[in-house]
Amino acid sequence: MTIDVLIFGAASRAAGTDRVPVTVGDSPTTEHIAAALAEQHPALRFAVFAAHSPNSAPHAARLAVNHAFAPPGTIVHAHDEVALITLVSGG
Amino acid sequence: MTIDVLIFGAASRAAGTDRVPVTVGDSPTTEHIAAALAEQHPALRFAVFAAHSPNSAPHAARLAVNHAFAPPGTIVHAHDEVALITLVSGG
Amino acid sequence: MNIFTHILTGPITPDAHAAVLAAHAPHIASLQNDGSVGALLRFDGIVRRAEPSTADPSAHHDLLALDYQTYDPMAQRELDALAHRVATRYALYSLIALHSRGRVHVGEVSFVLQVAAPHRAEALAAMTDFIDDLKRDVPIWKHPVWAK
Amino acid sequence: MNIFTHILTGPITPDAHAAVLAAHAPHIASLQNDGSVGALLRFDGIVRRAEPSTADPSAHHDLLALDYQTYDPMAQRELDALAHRVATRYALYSLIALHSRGRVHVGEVSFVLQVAAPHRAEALAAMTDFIDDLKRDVPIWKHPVWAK
Repeated sequence: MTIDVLIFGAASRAAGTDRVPVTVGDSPTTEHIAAALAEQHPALRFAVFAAHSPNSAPHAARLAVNHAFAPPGTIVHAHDEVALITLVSGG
Repeated sequence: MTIDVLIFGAASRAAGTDRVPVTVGDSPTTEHIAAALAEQHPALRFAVFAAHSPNSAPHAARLAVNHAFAPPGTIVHAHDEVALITLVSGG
Repeated sequence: MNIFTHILTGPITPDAHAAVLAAHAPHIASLQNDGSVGALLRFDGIVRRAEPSTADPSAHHDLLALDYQTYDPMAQRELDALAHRVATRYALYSLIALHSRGRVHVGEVSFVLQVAAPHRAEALAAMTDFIDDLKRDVPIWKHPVWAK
Repeated sequence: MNIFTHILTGPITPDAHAAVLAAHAPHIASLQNDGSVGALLRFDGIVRRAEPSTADPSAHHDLLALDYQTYDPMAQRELDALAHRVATRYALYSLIALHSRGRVHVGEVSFVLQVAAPHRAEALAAMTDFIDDLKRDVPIWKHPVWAK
């Protein structure tokens, strides 16, 4: 299946777009999606890498599913809204 | 010589006045005055004690001479204004 | 607890801020008057000219503005959840947080945080925690706009 | 550096506070507009009903007011010296501190501190240091007045 992932900030500027498609198997977890993002979109690797590392720093990129940070192992469905939350910088 | 010492806060309430006289020798230091205060005004001992201890806590009572905290060994003259600055509580 | 968070478009002008506060002022004033609140603390974050470029920290251009990108409505949800967490942790009486989206020029306010607490220590700790967590968990990104 | 400290008789009413700020607002606004100031922080200390009695910490009477005794002019001098020390230590653009003398009722403001700094961290640290040192070095004493 193909899932569109919303991207923001430096990731969005690096990719030149605000959403990218990733092709994944059925019933993918957020880890599958993160791995596919890095593989299929080299320009996003800098932003994605920490997201599928077991030693993610607290400030690392994370995936949000339907506007909430996704716990590890979250399964993503076809109509879910998936977003790559890279290092934020509000305030 | 006799020197009036201004007192405030809990010291003033304990002594029932806002100034007390102390009798000291000529050219007294602030340490002499603190010792005389404790000796001649037992009601003030609780407030004075730390002032002439070598291990004064940062919040201990201190003597001010002419509206400035007096460094150790400061010599007090007849017309100086001397004040016992007990634990303050502003803010 | 009196908690209000809002993301608004453009800078937080004195008027915009006053309008928000006016809605909450009576409640905060009543908590103040009854002797519950011992500390009111307010922080305004302002866009500085010397804001470093994340892309090029050595850049010496003058900053014109910051463009704040927010992921809506997640940013609002996370901001609100953060406000509740911090207000509960420090037993605050009130927490009001405003954040900009879009362009905020140098000298304009992009963030306001106001807390009412029993004592100073809670107010300061709550403010520190809130801003630290804001910069970790709330999906808002800033992008510098340089003067030509 | 824009430094102003003042000890005034009675509570710091909104009007009294506004009058002081009005004199300093243009200077602070110009520092804000030119992009120097990144953080404005303001603290209001309010007299709480539950203020513990130093004489009797177990007292359950309601507090009516605090009477602030100041040793003048030393209190003003120490307050001003403290303001200069802290403003210098944290490279503040502005520091304004107001403190009451005399009676301040529950719910009224007895202390205001406002700082303008390059960044949040300096503003918060300056505020913490200032209040800690105020409570150590400035000859001001408070005495509780209990409700009958």
